[in-house]
Amino acid sequence: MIKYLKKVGEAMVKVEFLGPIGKEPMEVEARTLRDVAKVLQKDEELKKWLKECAVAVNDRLVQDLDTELKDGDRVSLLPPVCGG
Amino acid sequence: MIKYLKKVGEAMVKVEFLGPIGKEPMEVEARTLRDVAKVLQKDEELKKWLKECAVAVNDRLVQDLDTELKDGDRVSLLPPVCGG
Amino acid sequence: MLEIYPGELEVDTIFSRWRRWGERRNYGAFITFVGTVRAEDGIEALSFDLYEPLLREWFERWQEKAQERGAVLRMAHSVGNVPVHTSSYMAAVFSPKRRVALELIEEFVEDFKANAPIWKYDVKQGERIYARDRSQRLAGSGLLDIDG
Amino acid sequence: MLEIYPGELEVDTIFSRWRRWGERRNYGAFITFVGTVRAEDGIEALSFDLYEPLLREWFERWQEKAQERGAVLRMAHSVGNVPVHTSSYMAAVFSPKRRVALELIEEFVEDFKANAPIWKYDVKQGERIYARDRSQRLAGSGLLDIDG
Repeated sequence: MIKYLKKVGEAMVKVEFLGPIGKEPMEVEARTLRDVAKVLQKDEELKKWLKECAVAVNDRLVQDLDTELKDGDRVSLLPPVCGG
Repeated sequence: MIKYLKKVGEAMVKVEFLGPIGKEPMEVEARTLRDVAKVLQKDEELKKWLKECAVAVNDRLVQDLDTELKDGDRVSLLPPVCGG
Repeated sequence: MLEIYPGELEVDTIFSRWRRWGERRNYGAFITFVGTVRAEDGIEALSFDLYEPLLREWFERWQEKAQERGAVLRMAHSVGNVPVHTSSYMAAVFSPKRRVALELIEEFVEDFKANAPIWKYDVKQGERIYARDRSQRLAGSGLLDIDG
Repeated sequence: MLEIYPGELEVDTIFSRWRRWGERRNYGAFITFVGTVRAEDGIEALSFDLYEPLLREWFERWQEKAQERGAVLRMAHSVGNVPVHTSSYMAAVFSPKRRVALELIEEFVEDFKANAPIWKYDVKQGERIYARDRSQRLAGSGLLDIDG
């Protein structure tokens, strides 16, 4: 139960892994994207993807680790693309 | 009859007028393209076209007035183009 | 103006529909790009995932750029498996005159390759293999690699 | 690879035939340009004359250039009257990859406009009026104007 209790000032965000990453979405407590990064770094399977993934918050690409997050935000990891 | 008798060294060439010029082909006696030019200059109706026409001899564009001509050569006048 | 289809595109049908749409609107130039799956490296098919919300946003930004130049863009893309010698991608530009159409088709297709959120897989013996080597990183990639 | 038709082009039919031709030959990129007659200046149609021997030579030189880059060109053009909202010109490039195809379609269509021996007329009330203002002089124009 404790994992669903947020710390003060933290938001519960959903992290989703697009395309070939092939991992189920997870819920993460975070104030900013930096907090999300800290959590994902701990996952050995994800580490290799972090180097090459772009990041979108609520379907907008972001480039700042200090991007603030609020409850219900959706963080998406986008691996290298190749359409056509 | 006399116009079909060639002078020594001269060739009988056919001059054709493409696209919008709308003039029947003519036969001209000429050693070089310069001779053709002299004949065509005399035609008031053609004078305005000469300024803007390119010239092909036997379906190859030429850019030299001293291009030599031989019997049966075909000289074509090509007005400005606009395909498509 | 962005169409997404499961499996290979019915190229002739899409082309004809687009063409008739543009003809009635008095566009003088209509350019289409068709991307077809080549038989190479022993693949049976290519396969695609795409992220539709971001793809639509990317496309709409391009549509606005095109409109500023009096032109209109259209695009169709496959999701899932697309067998060799069939097509997975079509793009089109309509414009009053040729110049804008020729410029836009190039800019649009190149940016598509670099920035459209689509992932490609080779299909060999029924297995989907991510085409990492042919893929390009999006802007800001590596942001979360705070360890690196 | 150069097709000449009286009157307007049957665009869908030509497109489909070209597409199937390229598909079987494992080209990954197929770009078409379609030029359609716009309703403007009160014209009923455009009309075209062309000089086929020189047009074929011009086209064959382009075909050789394309071949050096692994690509193939196709083209269709009308002679005679082509009503508004129908098409008079189609060009296509097939190539293994997109880059060459995007470059070639632009170079080919631009050179076509400047150098293909084709003459255009506006058709108004059944009368053919040479489109002198929109036409371009070929290389060496004025050669015979020795008086000027």
